[in-house]
Amino acid sequence: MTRDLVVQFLAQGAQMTLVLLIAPLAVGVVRRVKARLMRRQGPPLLQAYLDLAKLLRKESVIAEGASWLFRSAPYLIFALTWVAAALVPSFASGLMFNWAADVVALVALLGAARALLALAGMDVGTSFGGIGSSREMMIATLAEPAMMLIVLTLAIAAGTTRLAGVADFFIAEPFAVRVSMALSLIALVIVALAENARIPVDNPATHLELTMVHEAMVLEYSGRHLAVIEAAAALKLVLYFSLIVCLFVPFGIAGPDAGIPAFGLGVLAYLAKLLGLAVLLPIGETSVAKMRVFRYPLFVGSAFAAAALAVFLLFVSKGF
Amino acid sequence: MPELFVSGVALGALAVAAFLAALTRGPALALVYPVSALAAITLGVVDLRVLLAGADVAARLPIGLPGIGLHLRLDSLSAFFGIVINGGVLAASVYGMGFDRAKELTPRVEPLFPLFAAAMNLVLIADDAYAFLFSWELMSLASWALVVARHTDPESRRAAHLYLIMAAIGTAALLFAFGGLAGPAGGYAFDTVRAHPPQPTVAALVLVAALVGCGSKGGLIPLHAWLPLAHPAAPSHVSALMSGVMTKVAIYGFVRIAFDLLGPPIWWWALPPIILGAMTAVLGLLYAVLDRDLKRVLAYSTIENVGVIFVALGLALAFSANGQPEGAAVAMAAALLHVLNHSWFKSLLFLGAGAVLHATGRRDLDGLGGLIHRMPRTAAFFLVGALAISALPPLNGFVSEWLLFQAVIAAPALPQAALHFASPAIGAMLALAAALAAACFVRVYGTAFLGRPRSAEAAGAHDVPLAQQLAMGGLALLCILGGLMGSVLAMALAPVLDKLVGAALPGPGSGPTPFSLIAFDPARSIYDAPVIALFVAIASLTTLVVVHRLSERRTRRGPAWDCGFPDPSPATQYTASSFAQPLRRVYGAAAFAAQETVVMPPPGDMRPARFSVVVVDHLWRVFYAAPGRAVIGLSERLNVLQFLTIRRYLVLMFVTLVILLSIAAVTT
Amino acid sequence: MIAPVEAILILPATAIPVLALISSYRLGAMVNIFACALTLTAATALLFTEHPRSDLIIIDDFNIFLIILTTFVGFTTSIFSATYLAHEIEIGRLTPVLLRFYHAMYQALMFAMNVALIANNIGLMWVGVEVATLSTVMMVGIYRTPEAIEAAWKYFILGSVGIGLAFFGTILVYLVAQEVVGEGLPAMSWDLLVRSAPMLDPKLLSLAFVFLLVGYGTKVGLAPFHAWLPDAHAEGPTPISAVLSGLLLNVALYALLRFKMVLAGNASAIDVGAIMVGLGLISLVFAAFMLYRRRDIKRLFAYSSIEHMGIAAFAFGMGGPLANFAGLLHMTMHSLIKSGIFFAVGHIAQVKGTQRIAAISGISVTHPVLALLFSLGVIAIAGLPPFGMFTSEFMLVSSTFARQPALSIVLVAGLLIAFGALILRLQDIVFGEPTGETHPAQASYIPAYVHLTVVLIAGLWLPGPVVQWFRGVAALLG
Amino acid sequence: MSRLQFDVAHLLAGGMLVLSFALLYQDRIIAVINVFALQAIALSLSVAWQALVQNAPHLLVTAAIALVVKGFVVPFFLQRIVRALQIHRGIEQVIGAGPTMLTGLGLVALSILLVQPVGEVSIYVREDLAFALAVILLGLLLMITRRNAVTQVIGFMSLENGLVLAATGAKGMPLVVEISVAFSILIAFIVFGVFVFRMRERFDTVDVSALDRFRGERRDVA
Repeated sequence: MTRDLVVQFLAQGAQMTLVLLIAPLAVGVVRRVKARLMRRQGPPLLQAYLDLAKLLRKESVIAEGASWLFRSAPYLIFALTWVAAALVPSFASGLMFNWAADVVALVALLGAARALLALAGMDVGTSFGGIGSSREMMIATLAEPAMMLIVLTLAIAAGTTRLAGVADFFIAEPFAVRVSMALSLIALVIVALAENARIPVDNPATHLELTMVHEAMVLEYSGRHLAVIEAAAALKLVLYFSLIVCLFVPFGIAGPDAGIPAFGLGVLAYLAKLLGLAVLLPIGETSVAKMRVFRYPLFVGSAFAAAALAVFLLFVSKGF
Repeated sequence: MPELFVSGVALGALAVAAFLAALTRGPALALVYPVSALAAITLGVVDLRVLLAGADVAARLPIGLPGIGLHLRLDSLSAFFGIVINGGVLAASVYGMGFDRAKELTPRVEPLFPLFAAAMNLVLIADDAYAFLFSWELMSLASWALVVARHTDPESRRAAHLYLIMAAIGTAALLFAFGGLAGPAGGYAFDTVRAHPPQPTVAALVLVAALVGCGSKGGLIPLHAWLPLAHPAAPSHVSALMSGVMTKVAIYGFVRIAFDLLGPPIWWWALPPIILGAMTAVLGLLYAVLDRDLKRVLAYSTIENVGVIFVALGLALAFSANGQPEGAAVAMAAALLHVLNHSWFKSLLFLGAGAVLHATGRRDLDGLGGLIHRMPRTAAFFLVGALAISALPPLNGFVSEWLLFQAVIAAPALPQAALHFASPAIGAMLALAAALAAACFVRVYGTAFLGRPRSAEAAGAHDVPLAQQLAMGGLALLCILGGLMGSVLAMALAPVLDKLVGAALPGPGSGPTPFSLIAFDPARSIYDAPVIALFVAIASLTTLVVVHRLSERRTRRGPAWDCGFPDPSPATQYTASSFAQPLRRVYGAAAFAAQETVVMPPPGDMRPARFSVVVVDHLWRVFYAAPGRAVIGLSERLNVLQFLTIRRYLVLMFVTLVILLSIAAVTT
Repeated sequence: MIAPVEAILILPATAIPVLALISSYRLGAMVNIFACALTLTAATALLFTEHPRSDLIIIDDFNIFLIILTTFVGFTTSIFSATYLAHEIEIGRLTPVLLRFYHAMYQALMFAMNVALIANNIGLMWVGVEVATLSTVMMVGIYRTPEAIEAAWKYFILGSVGIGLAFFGTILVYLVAQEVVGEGLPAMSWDLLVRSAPMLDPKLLSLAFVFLLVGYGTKVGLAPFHAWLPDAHAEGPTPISAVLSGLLLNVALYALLRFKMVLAGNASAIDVGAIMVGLGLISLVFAAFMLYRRRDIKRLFAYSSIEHMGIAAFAFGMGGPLANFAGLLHMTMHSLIKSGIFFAVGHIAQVKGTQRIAAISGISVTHPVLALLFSLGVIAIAGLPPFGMFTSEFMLVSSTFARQPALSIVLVAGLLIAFGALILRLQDIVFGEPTGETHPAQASYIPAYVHLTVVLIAGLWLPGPVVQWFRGVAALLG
Repeated sequence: MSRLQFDVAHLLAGGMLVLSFALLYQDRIIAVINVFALQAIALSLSVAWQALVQNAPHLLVTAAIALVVKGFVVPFFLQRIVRALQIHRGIEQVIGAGPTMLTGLGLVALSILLVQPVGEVSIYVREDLAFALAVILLGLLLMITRRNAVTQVIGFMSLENGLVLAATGAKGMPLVVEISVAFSILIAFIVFGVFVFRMRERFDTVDVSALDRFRGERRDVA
């Protein structure tokens, strides 16, 4: 029994470290593909790692008015996001962690991280922090109902809210394109774009005061704190990628007690799918321009509508 | 029988304290708080014993209604609510001990505080309609007198007047409910009512009456408008009691009538609480997000939490009507846990607001700021309260929110089409409410405690005396423990759940770790607070250690980035209303017909531009202003009858005589 | 040794000439209190003696508690009026000569009410109510101000027309009864009337009740005939308002209920309950709305009396043991609380030197004890616990909802509107910054506090014998 | 009572009813007072006749009172008041004579309808009762359709005449004399009130509506 426990613990540890390591790589790939699409050379793939290393070595400049909340927030945000990312089954489902929380808790963990980031943003006492926090919270109020309906769709279809349970259900099911699942996929993609401050909702690369949301909150951070925040943002992106992969494209995920080779295959399949998404995202971003702030309700509202439609379709018959 | 005797003695102690305080003046008034704290502890211990022992304790006193007497019963439901109430009373009393003996003790507040606490406890152990309504109305009376303690301010007088009228309307509705239950013969004792439940039509009337009665005291839309006026007007530790604890007595009333006295539920009974609760949750928060007064924001958020609890109760009704006790157990556990959690973090937040008011003398958010540096402990406790009320994972708010979401997710399995389609709508509205709560409390905390002080009072603030910090600290600790030990609390609820819905939550044993909270069964949904909290702690510590080893440890303090404009005035910060501007743009137009108008001066004119926001409160206009005008208008028209001549009065008499004579002529 | 029954008549009767002759008003007040005290002891002695049946006098469950209540409130009001009038003399609104007349009339009122209560003969009761009205008309006009005269004149004219109609009703009852019971006194005595009720001619009996309802209804102050009550209360001296509101309305209602007992026996007579319910609701709702625009504090509580008499009429109209019990309890509580409130109002008017509500505010700052007394009084009259009025309204509203939900909605609407107005005025008077002149209050609050303690006890626990009386009468009332 | 006795009683009661109508018809104060005096005399005759028929001698006292007090003393005083206070001779009527008479007729019809023979009370007593009821209602009608205080007082006294007629009609009713005495005291008070307070001097018109200016809590004053 203890051997089995050790393997379990190792697998869970491997998943957590895997997710942490590939996060900057995913961001690198996204930036590179985006540059390529704009016919630019683009930064090297490992640029994200180099940025983190550079930031770690720099001294951290903190505003006078900042309190202990400002200094401790980055570590808490990173920890919350990392635990949330570890919850999502990447190469194997049913790992030790999946027994600790389900998707509702996952969404709540992300909510906690977001609230702490918004508070940290306001701690410094400048208008940029205010802009970022207020818009971030407004986007959250639009995204959470949609996320809730996506969870409801999956719960009705799979009968459970545990991510591993949903993944196992779809693996066992014969392959079939279901309209409700397609609609909730669209909804999840839109919510992911909104939550990760990607192009239609917020431009991650901009420092233009009036448009930035995520960047405005982290404007005052520098040095090692900024590094931790950047890592947390990258982790969040990977979390949403693996969430989409695990819920909608779960093929190749190994069972909880499968042997080492199955885990290896699982990792390969997971990396391939991640790469696919990391390429699709910049394609989507470059094809559309950033929206004005008060068009967000329409955009995220459409995600809500899609998820609602998915739920109603499921009411008609489980088969949809 | 000893339990009731002990709680009788404690209630007696409260009444005697009230009486003595009414007679004494000056510093002796401070004795009230230790006595009420002791009484609260004894009552709490008695309640805990009865809850865990699970055996009911009943007594019958010869006083009360002639022929029926005063029935008292402490069963597991009352015991649970007793713990909630006495916890709140204990915290408020400890906070009260911190008051400065010389200036702050007034004979208008101290004598009424123990009376208010005693009345609330009496409501719980009342076992017949007369005792229930007697103590219910006594509770409203005591809290009215407390709200009007600052009687020189016309605002609090108007709030107190509206509050007492709404309380009277609530009592009238409950009187209808108990009238329907007791029937024409007047069998007011609860056990006679349980013996023969009313037929369906009367039961429906009773349910609506109970919803109006308890909803008005709790703050359900549209009976809510008094709450944000009355609760802030009372002294802080009293508004903590009113918001955190009195609303729970209202919920106890509804649970006692709907689940205990009305007999087996019918499925459509669930619709009014669910629909009203969801609307209350969302609208309550939209009010909170737009309001700029700290204590009024907290009062509006009380309305939201009461709405959430009523949704949970509605779901419990729906599940038990369709014969699914485990679903009903999850929904009822969500409701009861949310009652417990809300009483903790709302009391904490109101005591925090009281501390801020005590330190700065200001309640408007736009006048505060930067208090985290000047009131570090209060800020820390307020932060715990704010995160807890926004239902964020490691804290207790999330435990009941999670259970509620599990119940909503299981709701589509209900057969009736109305409930079937209602569940996604309810789920969406609850998620919106959760997000709005987070936004609201980030706004409150950010504006009040973070950033730079926006007024001289805020700059000169200092932290509150130790006793008040102790009260807040205790509640904050409870919020954290409640979050981690959520499953233990759920297990403690088992006797109450068995009594109300016939089933309890699955035990923790069935999950991998002893502390995991399980909704239906481990395979379906699980939330293990300690494991998650442990891993978050480990992760943050390891990152802290790794980052500190790898990186430069030097930090430098520098001016915040100001885009090159050297003017560092605090006015540039985001105020409460600017933080609410995006939310007002998105939701305000629909809910309150909010319009922003900007009046630019003609070019070349140096006058400043004027920016104004018009927010129309439809609910106030329709449900409060209109009836008020109608009554005054009608009384104006009728007033003519006071100034008639004698001849015209004789005409009145003559006409009535002729009418009665013709009736007599016709009928016999 | 004279029997207690005769004592409660002889004592006030002898007091009238004695008081008329005493010149010093202080001595007069003492004698007045002493007379009332003796009458009270005589009344309580009634409890322990049984009474042979006689054509003219009857003592049964119904009037025994009313007699004790009347003499008790009469006694406490005499104590209050002693201190109240001392102040009135000081500020010159009354002269010692007038006080001799006042004390004589006071005892005349007591005598008349006792006659009306213990009369077994409906004619004798009519005379009792008539003399009571005449004496109060004199006292209402005692201040000689134009308003007082106008109020007295209106009270006199409306009262006389009312009493005239009541007399015609009494004649009709006699006419109907003498067919069955035989001519002379027996045809006018209650016990025989109730016993022979089923055999009476329903048509004439109903006609009689209509006239009696309009006649005595005027004295009770029910809505269409209420016009005299507000001005009589506001312009007369406060002890008289207390006695008027507390006792005279009860005596008139008692008379009406006696006749209702007769009607209840006769099945085919008109539905008396429906008419009383109708009149009760009209009075309740009308008075509730009128409370909002009142500017004079005594006129405010006069309308509150109309409202509460409306509730009592409604309760007796509903009938049934529970509603009747509530009605009787309501009558008793109302007279105790309302007279207590008028004691407080009297002191407030003296302390503030005015009766205009707009000019009175913040007495909780200047006179805390008086403010507490007034607040408890208003809380009691508004039907809030822990006072007795809450018990009666609890029983009434819940039983009405169980039998007629529609009626209970109107009842509760009236109660809530009145409640709103009362609390609004309470807050204006008691709270806020003290305005206007404030004189020191040299008056005894004991009578008012005694009333409130009795009501508080009734709110928590009703003694056994009282419950028996109320139950017995509730059964009789049908 | 034999048929003849009833007829005489009805004749006298009918006479009083006609006189009540006459009261409604008059538009001069002095005429109203005289007609009232006639009605009082008719009442005393009717009571005397009842005394004879029911051989109840005490009724004669009531008849004497009615004759002396209401027949002569009160009209005399009223005449003096009218002359002393120079009261405006015309009577201000609220609604015209025509409609008043019509309402009066309606009231008489109602009285008769109300006293329809149902139970076993004898027919003759009913008719006597119907007349008395009609006189009462007409008295009340007179009070409410006149603005002048004196006419109102006469209306009230005519109502009281109806009451005494009804009381004496009831065979063997005790206390009738005492009650009629009480009523005469009442009337004395009224006349006393009108005369002593010198209504005219204090209110410079006997028009009842003039009283309103002195009503407590005046609307325009407060």
